[in-house]
Amino acid sequence: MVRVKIWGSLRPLADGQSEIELEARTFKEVLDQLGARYPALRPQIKRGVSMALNGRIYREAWFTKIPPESEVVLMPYMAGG
Amino acid sequence: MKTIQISTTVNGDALETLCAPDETLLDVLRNRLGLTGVKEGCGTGDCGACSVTLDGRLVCSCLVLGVEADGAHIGTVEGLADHDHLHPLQRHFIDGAALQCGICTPGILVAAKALLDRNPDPSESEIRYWLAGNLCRCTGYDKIIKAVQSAAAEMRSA
Amino acid sequence: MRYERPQTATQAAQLLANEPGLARILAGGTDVLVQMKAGMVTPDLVVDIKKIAQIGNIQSEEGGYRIGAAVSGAQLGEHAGVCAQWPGVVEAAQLIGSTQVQGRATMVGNLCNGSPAADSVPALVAANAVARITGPNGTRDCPVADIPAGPGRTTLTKGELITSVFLPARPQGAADAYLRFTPRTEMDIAVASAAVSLTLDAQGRCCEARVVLGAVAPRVVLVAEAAAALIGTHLEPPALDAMVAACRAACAPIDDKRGTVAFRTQVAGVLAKRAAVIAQTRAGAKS
Amino acid sequence: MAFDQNSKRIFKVVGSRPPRPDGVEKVTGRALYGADMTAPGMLSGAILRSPHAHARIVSIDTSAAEALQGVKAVVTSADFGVPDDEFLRDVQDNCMARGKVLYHGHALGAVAATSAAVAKQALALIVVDYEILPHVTDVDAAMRPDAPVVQEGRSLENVGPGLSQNVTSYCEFGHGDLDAGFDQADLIISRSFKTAATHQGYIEPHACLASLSADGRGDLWCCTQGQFFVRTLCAGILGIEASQLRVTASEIGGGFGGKTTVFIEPVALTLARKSGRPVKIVMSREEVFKATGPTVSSSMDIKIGMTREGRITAAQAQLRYQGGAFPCGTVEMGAQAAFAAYDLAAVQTQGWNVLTNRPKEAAYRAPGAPMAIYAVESVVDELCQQLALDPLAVRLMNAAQKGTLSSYGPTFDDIGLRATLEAAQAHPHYSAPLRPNQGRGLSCGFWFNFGGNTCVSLNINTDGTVGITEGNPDIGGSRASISLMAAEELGIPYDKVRTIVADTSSLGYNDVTDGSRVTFSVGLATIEAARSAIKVMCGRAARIWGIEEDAVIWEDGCAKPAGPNAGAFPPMSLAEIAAVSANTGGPIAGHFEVNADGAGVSFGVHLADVEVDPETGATKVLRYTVFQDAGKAVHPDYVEGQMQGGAVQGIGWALNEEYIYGADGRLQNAGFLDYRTPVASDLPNIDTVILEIPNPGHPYGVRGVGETPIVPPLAALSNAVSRAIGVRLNELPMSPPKVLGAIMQRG
Repeated sequence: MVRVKIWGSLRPLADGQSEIELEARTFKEVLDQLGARYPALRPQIKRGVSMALNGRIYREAWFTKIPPESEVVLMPYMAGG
Repeated sequence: MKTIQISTTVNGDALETLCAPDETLLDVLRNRLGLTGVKEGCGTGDCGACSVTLDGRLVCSCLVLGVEADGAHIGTVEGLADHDHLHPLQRHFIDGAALQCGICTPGILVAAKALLDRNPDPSESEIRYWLAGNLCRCTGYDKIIKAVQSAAAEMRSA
Repeated sequence: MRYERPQTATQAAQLLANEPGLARILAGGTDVLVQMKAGMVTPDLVVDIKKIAQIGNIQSEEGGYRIGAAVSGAQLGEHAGVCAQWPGVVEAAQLIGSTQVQGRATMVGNLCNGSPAADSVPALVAANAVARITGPNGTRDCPVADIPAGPGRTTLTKGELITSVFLPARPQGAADAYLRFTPRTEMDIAVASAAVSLTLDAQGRCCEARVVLGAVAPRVVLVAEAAAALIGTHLEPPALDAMVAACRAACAPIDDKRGTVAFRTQVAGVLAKRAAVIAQTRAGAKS
Repeated sequence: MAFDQNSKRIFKVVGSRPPRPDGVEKVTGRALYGADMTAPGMLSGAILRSPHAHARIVSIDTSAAEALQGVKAVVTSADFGVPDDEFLRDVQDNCMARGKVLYHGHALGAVAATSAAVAKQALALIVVDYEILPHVTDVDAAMRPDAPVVQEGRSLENVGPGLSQNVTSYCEFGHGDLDAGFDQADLIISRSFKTAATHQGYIEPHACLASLSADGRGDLWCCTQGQFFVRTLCAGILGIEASQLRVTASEIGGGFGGKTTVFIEPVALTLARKSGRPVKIVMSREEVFKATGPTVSSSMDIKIGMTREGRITAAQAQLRYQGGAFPCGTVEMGAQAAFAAYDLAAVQTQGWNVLTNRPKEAAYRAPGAPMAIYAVESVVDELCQQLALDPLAVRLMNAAQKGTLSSYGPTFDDIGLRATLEAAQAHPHYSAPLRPNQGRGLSCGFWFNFGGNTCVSLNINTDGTVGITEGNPDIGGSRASISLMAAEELGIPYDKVRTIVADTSSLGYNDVTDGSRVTFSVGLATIEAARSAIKVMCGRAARIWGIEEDAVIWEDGCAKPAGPNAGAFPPMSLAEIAAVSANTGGPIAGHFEVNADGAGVSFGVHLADVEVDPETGATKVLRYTVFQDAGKAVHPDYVEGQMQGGAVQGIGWALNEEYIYGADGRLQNAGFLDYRTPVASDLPNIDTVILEIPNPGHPYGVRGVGETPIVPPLAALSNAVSRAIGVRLNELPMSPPKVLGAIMQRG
């Protein structure tokens, strides 16, 4: 069981929740389950989301393993200059 | 537009070329004489990347017509090193990390040499004002100024 | 475009007079080449005047100096005599552009470009400089003050070219100064500028003055009231305040990307005051 | 890739300052940049640009241009397809307007001719019939429901009602109870801020040379921060396969984020395809300003509450960014970065991205962060002033650290902010005396830093030297840093390594040189590639010695038996192993491919002293010091160079740089004369203090350093000027008329 924190403007698309509990072992499972449970999140997931796992940002890596008790935070996909 | 033949001396070599009357010296050097070390950053005299010497005077080659080079002596970055022996300014720019992207470097080296030819011991402020016409966007100028100072010190002690 | 390099001023005047299309004079080229690059002008004829005899020289004349039209700012700054006699004119000329531009740009070009923000023009007007003009009908002299006609325009007629400007002799105790305001320290166009030329008598009292502003009106402004405020004083604070007020009253600037009316007016007064004090110090040192 | 836990290691070459490998080429003028390449039969390309801010293209008549002697091809949007992918379509439409021109300078046609002069002449012969439309260039004006609409139908589902269609997206971040937080405050300050759009200002204009033959094979030479991304975009726009387009990155004359996309490359390729000849396009400086990406301009509201002791109780930011005529995602980054330096119980940031009739924004060093952090740091400074608190002590009291729940969601791992603040506090600069009309400003800065897709190939040559092939253009000395890390790992001298930047056919995909990623990601991949080559070399030594492979270790550039039990063999150097590689199994190489994560966030602190002329409003920077955590400075000269260069770009942003639009929507200062980047005489030396708090995500502890330095100068300068003149300033740039106006209002 992981608790996934989502950012403020996604909350209305996820029944107003700021944290969502999921059974997910990888980043991809997080994305798949979020999209399945809250179809309104799919456009943003398609545009790009990154995952901060225990403070470290993973931009794309689907198979990043999520250990139990991890802090999982969704972030918009970002690029620098 | 009818081209004009000009005879000019570039870095000590006597050269002949044709150019259109409205062609700049910058374009003649780059496109007709293959001296692409002379860079174009603005074409309006505001960035100094195209700096060369014209009969010993530091100028922006984008603000000189090619035809004006007829009978003149031009100095470019390609003439700074003596074969494989780098000019002290060139060495100090490398050793002092005074270049990052390097696009402004040829113009700054030519300008700095023109300064040291006149004033072997310039103050920091004199270097900064002399080089004010040479824009650099990477370095914040700090290491450039220091490299000119250390090259000047070496040249004075030589 | 044709390129011509005449040997005499008369030939140059004839070339210019006879050209049916657009003709441009090339001395330093630091304005005309920029205009060509931007597509603002597409000349049919460019007349390079640098091969004309004496046009690249500085000559002593009647205690003053005659500055050839092709003398660059760098060359002017290397002339000890002019620097000593007309430091304000030299510092104005040397503010035109970068070191690279200094290697080419001329005061006469700066004048003929017709910009209200030209750096050397206020200093030349303050100096009472006189332009020598060659045209199809011969040679004439004209005060520099009467050359600008408005932004980008001069009073020169077709076929005329300025071959030199004359800086007159200076009495004891006379000096000038020029200041401009730019957002950067270099590589900028004056947002406002001021030139002051004055003469101090043996007691250090100002007995003669010319105060000139740039970039605050369509043409360079000679502010007689500002000069009057200085004459007869030691440039004490009330005199300077009166001069500043006169300067600001003479400003008729525009709002543009380089500055606002309010800013230009305010700063023109500040610059005039500072330039007057510098000129006074220089004059005092010389008397 | 984790930090090597044995990394109490003493580095032998990492941390030294050897000459860069491209130095001689660059000081002699031999280095080849975008505009320096030619090809036989090459044509000159030129682009027709809109004189209007917003207009419908009723018709374009190219017949006269086509008829001109020497013209070989004329193209308009009709010569391009319409990509299905929205992002790609936007990129293409920005390169060549379709239906409407959206900003002054927007491209709408192009010619290829036998000379630049003929091409220019031909442009003048293209006849365009425009229907001029109302335009909008200001962000606040563009958000109003009655604003002229730049593009229809581009708003995302997250934009609330009551706003113009120009608002393309909305975002919100934060945590905690704001109302409760503000209730605990002794002082709450709310302020509104504006910042102007600024340009990256690289000295090299965009340039490229394209060829595309009848069989569909193409070559493109261009100055770019990412040749692979250029290939993706151009192949997509041209409808050709990636394998058929080889893109070679020239030396690059600065980018700072502005060369992370394409402007002229698809146009040159299209002209090359149509003409059957190579086509070169070189932008003029005016074109660079008008039609490449500046950064966003912004309008922002900040509200922060603080206790008398200096503890921040709640913080709120509303950010409105205009990013030109196409949608962007820049405000998301600003909104996440705004309060990153602070440990806050209650924080909320909201952001809106807005379309205007301006060129599409492009990334510029820490995109989105500088303006947001400028506004936040200004309010924090004003709170300190009003509560008579030391601004550095207040930052330390509120500083984020390991374990802090960040304002954008995740909990921070090891970060160097506190150490950086402490270094600033201890530095003589912070306590140096100030005179009248002088002020000292302080600001924190932050950037996320990224890793990304990276490939490195490392070849052990038979003479004992090493070649490294990587795929990221070298902007600030990265070839030197990469060579240093390879030399370190292999245990050989730096000058035995040569690193080159490969074209797109020679290596797998590499992300653009952005996000401060190259020293981190390419360095990491280089270390791993070296380790895999070392494994091969140990294996070769094991075979030569006839012992087990795992009984061989690598130390000081040599294979050695792991211990006395492994046998007594003299060490074999890399050169010795390489010399016999043909006999022991063939060439030796290592390679590594990764989508790197773990770049680790970056913090910096800047101190600025200024003097303001009270009669003219002119600001002179007297002293400037940058403090930044580099994790591990691989080549300290180039770390300092990033810190100094970024700081000076930020100083320019703070004082004089801005895009100036007239009422007609036209850009008024498309040149270096009136777009005022700092010149050498405007500046003091920029002092630097590098801190090294290892990044847990890199074997050597490296952290990206390139972007953070542009963030703090905006507020550091604004706080310094505000303190010098005794009036708070809330708008950038702080050009002299604004500063003098504030002084005169103060009286």
